[in-house]
Amino acid sequence: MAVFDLALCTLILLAALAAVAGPGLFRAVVFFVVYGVLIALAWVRLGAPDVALAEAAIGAGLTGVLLLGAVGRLSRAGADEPLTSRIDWPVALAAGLVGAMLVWAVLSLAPGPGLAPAVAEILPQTGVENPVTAVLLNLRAWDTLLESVVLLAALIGLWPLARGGAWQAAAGPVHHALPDGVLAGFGRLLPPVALLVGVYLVWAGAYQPGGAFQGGTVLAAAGVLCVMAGLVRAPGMAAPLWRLALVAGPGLFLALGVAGMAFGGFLLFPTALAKGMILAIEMVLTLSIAVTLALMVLGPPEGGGAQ
Amino acid sequence: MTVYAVTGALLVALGLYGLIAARGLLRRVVAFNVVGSGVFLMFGALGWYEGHTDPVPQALIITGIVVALSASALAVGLVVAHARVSGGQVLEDDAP
Amino acid sequence: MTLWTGPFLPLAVLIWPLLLGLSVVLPIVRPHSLRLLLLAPAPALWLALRGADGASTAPELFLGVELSLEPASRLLLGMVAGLWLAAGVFAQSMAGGRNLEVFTGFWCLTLTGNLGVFLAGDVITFYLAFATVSLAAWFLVVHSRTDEALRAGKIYIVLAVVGEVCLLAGFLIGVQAADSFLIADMRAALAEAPLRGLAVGLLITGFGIKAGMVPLHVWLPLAHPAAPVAASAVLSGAIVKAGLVGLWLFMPPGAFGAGLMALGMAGAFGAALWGLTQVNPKAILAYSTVSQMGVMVALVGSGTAAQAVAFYAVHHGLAKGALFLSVGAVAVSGGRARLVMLMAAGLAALSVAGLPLTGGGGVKAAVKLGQSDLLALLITATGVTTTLIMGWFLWRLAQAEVSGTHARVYERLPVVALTLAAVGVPWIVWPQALAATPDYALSGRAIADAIWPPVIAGATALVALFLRLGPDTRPPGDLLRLLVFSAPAIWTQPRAAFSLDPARLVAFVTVAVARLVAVEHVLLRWRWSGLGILGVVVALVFLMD
Amino acid sequence: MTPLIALLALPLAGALMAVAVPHRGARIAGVVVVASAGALIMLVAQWGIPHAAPGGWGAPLGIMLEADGLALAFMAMVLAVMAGVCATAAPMRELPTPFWPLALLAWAALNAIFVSRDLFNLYVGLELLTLAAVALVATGGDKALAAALRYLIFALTGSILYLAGVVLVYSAHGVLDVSLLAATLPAPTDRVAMGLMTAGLLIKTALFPFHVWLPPAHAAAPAPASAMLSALVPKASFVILLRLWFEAMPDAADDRLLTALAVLGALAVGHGGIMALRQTRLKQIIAYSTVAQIGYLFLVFPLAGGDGAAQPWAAGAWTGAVFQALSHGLAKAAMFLCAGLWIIAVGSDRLEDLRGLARGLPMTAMAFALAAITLMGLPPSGGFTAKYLMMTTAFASGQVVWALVLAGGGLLAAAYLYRPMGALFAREIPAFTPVPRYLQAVPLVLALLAVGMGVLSDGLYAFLQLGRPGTAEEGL
Amino acid sequence: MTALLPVAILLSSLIPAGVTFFLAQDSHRLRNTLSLGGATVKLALIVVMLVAVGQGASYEARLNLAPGLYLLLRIDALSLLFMTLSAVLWLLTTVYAIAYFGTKAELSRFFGFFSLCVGATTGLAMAGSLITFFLFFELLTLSTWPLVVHKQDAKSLAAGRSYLTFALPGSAALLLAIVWLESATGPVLFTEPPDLSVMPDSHLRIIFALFIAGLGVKAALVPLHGWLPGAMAAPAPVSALLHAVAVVKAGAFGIVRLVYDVFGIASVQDLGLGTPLALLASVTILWGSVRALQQGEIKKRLAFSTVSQVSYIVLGAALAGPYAAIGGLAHLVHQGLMKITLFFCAGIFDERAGAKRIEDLNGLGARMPVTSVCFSLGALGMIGLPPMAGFVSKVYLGLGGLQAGAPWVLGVLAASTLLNAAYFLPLLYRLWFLPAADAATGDERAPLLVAPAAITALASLAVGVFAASALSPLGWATLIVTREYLP
Repeated sequence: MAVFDLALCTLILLAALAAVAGPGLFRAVVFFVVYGVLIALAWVRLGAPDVALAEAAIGAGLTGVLLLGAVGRLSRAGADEPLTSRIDWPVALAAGLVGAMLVWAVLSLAPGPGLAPAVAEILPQTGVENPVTAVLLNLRAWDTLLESVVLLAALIGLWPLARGGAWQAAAGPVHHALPDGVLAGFGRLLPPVALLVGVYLVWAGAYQPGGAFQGGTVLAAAGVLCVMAGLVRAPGMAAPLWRLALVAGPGLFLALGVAGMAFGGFLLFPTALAKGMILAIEMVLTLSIAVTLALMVLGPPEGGGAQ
Repeated sequence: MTVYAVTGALLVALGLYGLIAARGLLRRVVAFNVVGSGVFLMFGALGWYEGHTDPVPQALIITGIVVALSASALAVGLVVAHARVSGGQVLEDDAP
Repeated sequence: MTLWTGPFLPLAVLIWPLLLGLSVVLPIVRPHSLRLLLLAPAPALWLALRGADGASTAPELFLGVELSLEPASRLLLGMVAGLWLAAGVFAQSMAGGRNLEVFTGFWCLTLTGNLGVFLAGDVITFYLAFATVSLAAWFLVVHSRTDEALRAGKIYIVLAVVGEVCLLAGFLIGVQAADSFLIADMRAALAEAPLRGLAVGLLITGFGIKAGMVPLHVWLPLAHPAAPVAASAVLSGAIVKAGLVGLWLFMPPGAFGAGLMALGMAGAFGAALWGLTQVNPKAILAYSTVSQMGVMVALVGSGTAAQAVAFYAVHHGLAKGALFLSVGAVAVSGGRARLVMLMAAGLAALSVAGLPLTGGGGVKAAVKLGQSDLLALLITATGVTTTLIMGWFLWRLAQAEVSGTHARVYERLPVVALTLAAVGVPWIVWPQALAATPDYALSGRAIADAIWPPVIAGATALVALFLRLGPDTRPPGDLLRLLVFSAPAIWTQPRAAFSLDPARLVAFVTVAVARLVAVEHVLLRWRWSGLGILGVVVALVFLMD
Repeated sequence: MTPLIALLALPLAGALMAVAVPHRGARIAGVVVVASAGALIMLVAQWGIPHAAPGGWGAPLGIMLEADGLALAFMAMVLAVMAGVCATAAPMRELPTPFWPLALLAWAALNAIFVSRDLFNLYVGLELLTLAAVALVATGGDKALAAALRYLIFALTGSILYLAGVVLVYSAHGVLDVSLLAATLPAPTDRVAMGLMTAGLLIKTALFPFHVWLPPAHAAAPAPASAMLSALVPKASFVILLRLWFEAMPDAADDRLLTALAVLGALAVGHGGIMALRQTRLKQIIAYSTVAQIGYLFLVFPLAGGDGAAQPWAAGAWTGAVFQALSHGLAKAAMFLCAGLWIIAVGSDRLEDLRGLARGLPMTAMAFALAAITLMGLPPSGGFTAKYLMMTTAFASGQVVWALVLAGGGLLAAAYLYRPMGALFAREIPAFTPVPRYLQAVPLVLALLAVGMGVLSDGLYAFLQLGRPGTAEEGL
Repeated sequence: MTALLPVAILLSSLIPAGVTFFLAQDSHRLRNTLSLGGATVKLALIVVMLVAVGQGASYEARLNLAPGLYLLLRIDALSLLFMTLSAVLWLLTTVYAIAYFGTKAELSRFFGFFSLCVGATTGLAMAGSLITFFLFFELLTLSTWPLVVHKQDAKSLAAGRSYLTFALPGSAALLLAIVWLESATGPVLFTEPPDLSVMPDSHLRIIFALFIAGLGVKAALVPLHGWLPGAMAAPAPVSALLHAVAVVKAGAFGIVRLVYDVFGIASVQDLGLGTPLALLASVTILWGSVRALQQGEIKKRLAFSTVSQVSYIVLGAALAGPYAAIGGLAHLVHQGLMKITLFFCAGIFDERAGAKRIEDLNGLGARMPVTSVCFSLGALGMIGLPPMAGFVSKVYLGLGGLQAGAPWVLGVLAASTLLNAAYFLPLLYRLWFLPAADAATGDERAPLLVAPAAITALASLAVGVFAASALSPLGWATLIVTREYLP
């Protein structure tokens, strides 16, 4: 296996190099997606399927779409990347030094079980069987709540960027796909499937790899595809229902967390009710995440105020 | 699994190089993501012990990935909007 | 709060003229202000005649006022009061002039100071009185506001202020040594004080200026003639005595005696001779004053008893007052009255020259008693120069223009009264003033001694007339020419301010660090900032040990 | 515990509601302000160190929240500033609607950071804060885009460096909790971890030479946003630095490193001050002033840290630095709000356009003057107390040079603040749009608070000692 | 009660200040009532305390800020000396200012800061610890600035800038000195001299120098005096207060405190600091006078005269002997009375006759006799003529110099007197003797302007004439010195 690991690592590094320093922005982004997939593979190899899923869906997939979209928009705006072919040696040296220190640190750390045994010990009380989900949604639920809000913050951060300040217009560029094109067909086919996969991922997350973020990502991908295919119009940011969808997840999370005060503490899920509460949160959160991610990928309205 | 941890460290270095040396704003976003995933890889690989990875780092990494995505989304939005306004992909005053 | 203890009269002597002087601000008083001059010296005269019963103190006034009347001071107090009264009478002739209320006010103020000098028992009161008489007298000098008077006034005030400052410094040394403000304590302590030499120098300078001691007399021949006649009389007769009294009150016994004698004699002869170059009778009289004061300074230097010196001063004050007033009286008299006035002036002049049987002859004989032969001879010899200058004065007086023909009684009366007093008073007060009897002055030897100087002087004058040798005429001022009185440049030319200017410093720094903007521009480039970040990471790691 | 959770949940809930009903943003914020104030008063009244363990797990599995004196004081300062910001922003029609959720999110992030004891949780909080702050800058419109981008690049770099450090810490110690970390044995990799985290936080705190993002960003944002950005945002990362160096790993501190931090601080004081002197726009001046004022904070490291931590004077320096952070926050918010009102009044923040404005808006002019007094460190303001405490320690510990930096910095502050003051009080009668008096009163109240901190510093000092790290309890 | 009175006195200025700021520009009556009321109340309170302190009582109020940092108001005889001066002169200056400004604009601001300024001065006087002193010192700095720039013309603004560029570095130096000292000795109370033996002598010397630099700016010691002549661009009431009570006096008062209550006479002598300080004061005395001679503007001449005169106080403190101390302290009051008279009069000349330069004074004596007499009295006092107040100080300073074994002080005093005469007598000469210019106008039909000047002029005469009285400033200074500084 060591050979596989080494090869994978080499490939990862090469892909990263191409993404970071390779010529051509488009190519770099493509290499970045490849890199993401390879990293996801590494996570599988490291026995972390939850992370692998997240990396594949979010790190490689969604980020890749985001970047690709940006490449397109940038080239449409005529904003090409300035050419830099030479290696910046001083920076390379400094980065190398930092890297060397990290490598030294990594090598001088003795591996240990960390908190895994402790988590395993209290797993039964968390209401879920997947330790990662247990950490995410129970042990460190406060992190996760904040994280879902971070996502929201990023989306709200896009609003002021709307062209002409029309932040309530439909998200993203105006798409004009052919009704009978490949994309359209794909678009018609995908949503039901994606919905299924997404919901499953969330459901499964409780006892095996998967979870709200991964599930939400899948749903979002489907939604974005539909919009790009021109099948549905991108939602306007101002539409009350959509906004409600955005905040429903974090809102419920917070509400249940505060409700936990009744059981003795903030974000406290009593063992008996934990599974139900977590699942409820995950379901609603998935919806919110999906909407958030979809709007994020579509980007701020570029219609210039045309509603 | 130290090799993954070292790879993570190298990715950080590589990403940092790109983040700093690149002038193109989108490239910096890409590099930032490389640094991020490098850090995560380090984190995960260091938590690997006897065939399993510590679930705590796993959870944290997932959180980190989402946070990185959020940041990237905002960054991309800003880069695109900036390009639309200024017609370029570099910051003023930001010669190498 | 204790207002005063002891007799009230000495305080009243000072307060009374002060109040009179201040009263001129009242509109009711103003038109009649000149009349006040007659009232002002009355208490002083009364005190001098009656004598004081012990000291008066006003502990809360000023730094604790103490007034006492020594015998020598009492002599002078009486003379001064009388002279001021006589001059006040004469001053009535100024009625109708300008600024009379100001004149009156400062007249009274000057009088207060002049009297205070003789009454003061403590240094601070003395200084207050001395400063008052010095500075208030300035208004008398410049009363006419002519250019001449103003110029004289300028020189007067400069020297007066310098004198004040020197005195204060000298006094402070004494007070500190004595740890007491009383004059008697101070004089005793000064003899032992570590800064004795400095103090003596300062005091001689301060008093010397006032007393017209050579070479500090330069203001006197300018100022005395410039004042109105009545004021000239008190300036020359009374006010200069303030310096004299200071010398004997404060100088430790024997200090700088030879020097004082030398300076005094230089003035006695030199001033009299220089006076021969003058044409203005008042200027001639002023030089005569310098000369006479020289004699008195020399006497103080020789260690003569204060009373003897005071005795001499009494005569000089009265006679000089008469002479100055006569200048005014002669100018407005015609015919027989003019002749009377000239005769009175002549009598006073002869008395000053020391003719036997006159008051002047008497006092001269009296002060020579007990002196060393040399000093006695010199004093006698001053008779020569004095006679010469008196003669010259009379000559000039007789030739003075006549500006009016109807001298009023208050112009003539003081001249006559003062002349008679000059001739007679020394004989009257002699028994009380001096230990020796007046008989001595009437002895043949004394008369012989007194007679030869006028004879020599007369002979000299005749020879000079015969040879048609006349003295060159010069403007008054002698030594003053040697001093540069042009205003120093600093008076008018501003120089660069000697001061730190942080604003300039800040501006300099701002310019100097304008380069920081360049730093800012470098840092604005992400690459450099990024390099910095990485550098800091590395540095931080390596700094941790 | 309940009020503590309320302090965290209220702005969060408010932000969510503001997203749901954007046009009610101001009203929601108002409710949050009032409710938070109540919760805060309850907490302060308890005069203790309330804890909370979300989920009931506690460290190391869960996250510990702890509101010690430091955290509560900062939360109170944030509340005051936010109240001011909300009051000023509410009537501003031209403010983009996303302002309200973003402001509330930033507030939530700040509170979360102040009470968190978990290094990773701090990271999430920092990211939330960063994204909200960058977005707030971006609400300044097209002209603010470049500034926002620059800010984002710096901030993300800082975050990722910090995260790398956290990773190393966890890998070496297996815990993320600050208190637990202090109890573990030091690991050799700690220096790398601390180096990375510190560097990342320095960037976020905008310490020289990583400050270049700050002035353009703060100047470009709308004034209420600038007030938050300048007064509050850098404080969060500074608090984390305090937690790291004084609580998590006090022993890792090496004198040279601490000195290096203070040297950067001193350079910031000088550079920021002189740059502020050269600006022509008010907001730029205030923003550069923030750069300079942040420099003071870093003098705390050699004064209260390292070998000196056990000395009797360390408490003074530490408290002094906190005083500085708090009073600067209040004063700086007052200044930016003044600038905002003046922009409403005359449509510009160029100094020459502000000439004579003191006549028209006297209360704001007074607020600005009072805030300036605090920044200059003149008594009896909070800035003075801060300066005094730090200076005393500098002399007591023989580090005179830092005292000179404090003194010189005050002078520089006077120099650069004199220019706007001089312009305001110029004898000209400007044409201006009237501003309601209650709006003018807002910055005045903030500035008075900054000054009042100095007058009433006794209680605050004692309060800050609640849970203060270190052994020495008594100041000099 | 003992804590209440100091606070009440402080509030008697601060409350009118606070309220005045918010008054409408045209509510003249209310504003005047406030200012005058505050001043009167303060004066009344001070009289109450004068009696009590004369009998040995003391008052104290304290506010804690942080460990080792607290505000302490404490009233002792020295405080009262300064406070009485400031209270009396504040009342007079307020009357004068009301008459001076009439119904001009921006008066609420002016009187607000005016009251604040006096409040600061009072606080300074009452300060019982170094930090408290610093607090009010700064408050004074800041509240004075708006007064200096009140006219808001280019000249005033430049003066204001110059004032701050001197004052703020001075404050910084002062703060450094205070903190440095206190870092070693703990909080310094004026009642308990700190134990200086814990610091090396070299440090103490540096600290002392820093103190002098900080206080010297306010006291306008050469070469830190550059701001003062410019500050006369302020309106006349401000100049009056600035030169007589508030700012320069604060510096001088601080130096007195420094020498007597912080370092203590013995330490100052042991460290060899007295003589350099005395020399510095002497240089200032002479240089100020020389510069005054060169000025053609009345107020500038007066300003440089202040530079010179205030250093008498410093000189008194530096010589560190009983006589010198008495002289210096007495001069604190004397100079205040005389200089405020001069500035009042200069203001009247300016306001009523447009006389700004010394040539403009020609012949004014006839048209404005009362003002001119007051001016003359003030000027003669400055020269140090008996029986004016200035003379009394000079005598004691001279004696103090001799007592301290520094006879050269006599020379300084002598030279200063001569220079004073040289720049004041010409003014009097012009007033009384030179004919007025043809187009000259001017009258003094403004009783509220003239009355304060007359009162202070008479007061400066009276404190000299009745110097030996126990109630005079000299008597009070003697009490202070014998009670507190003599072993």
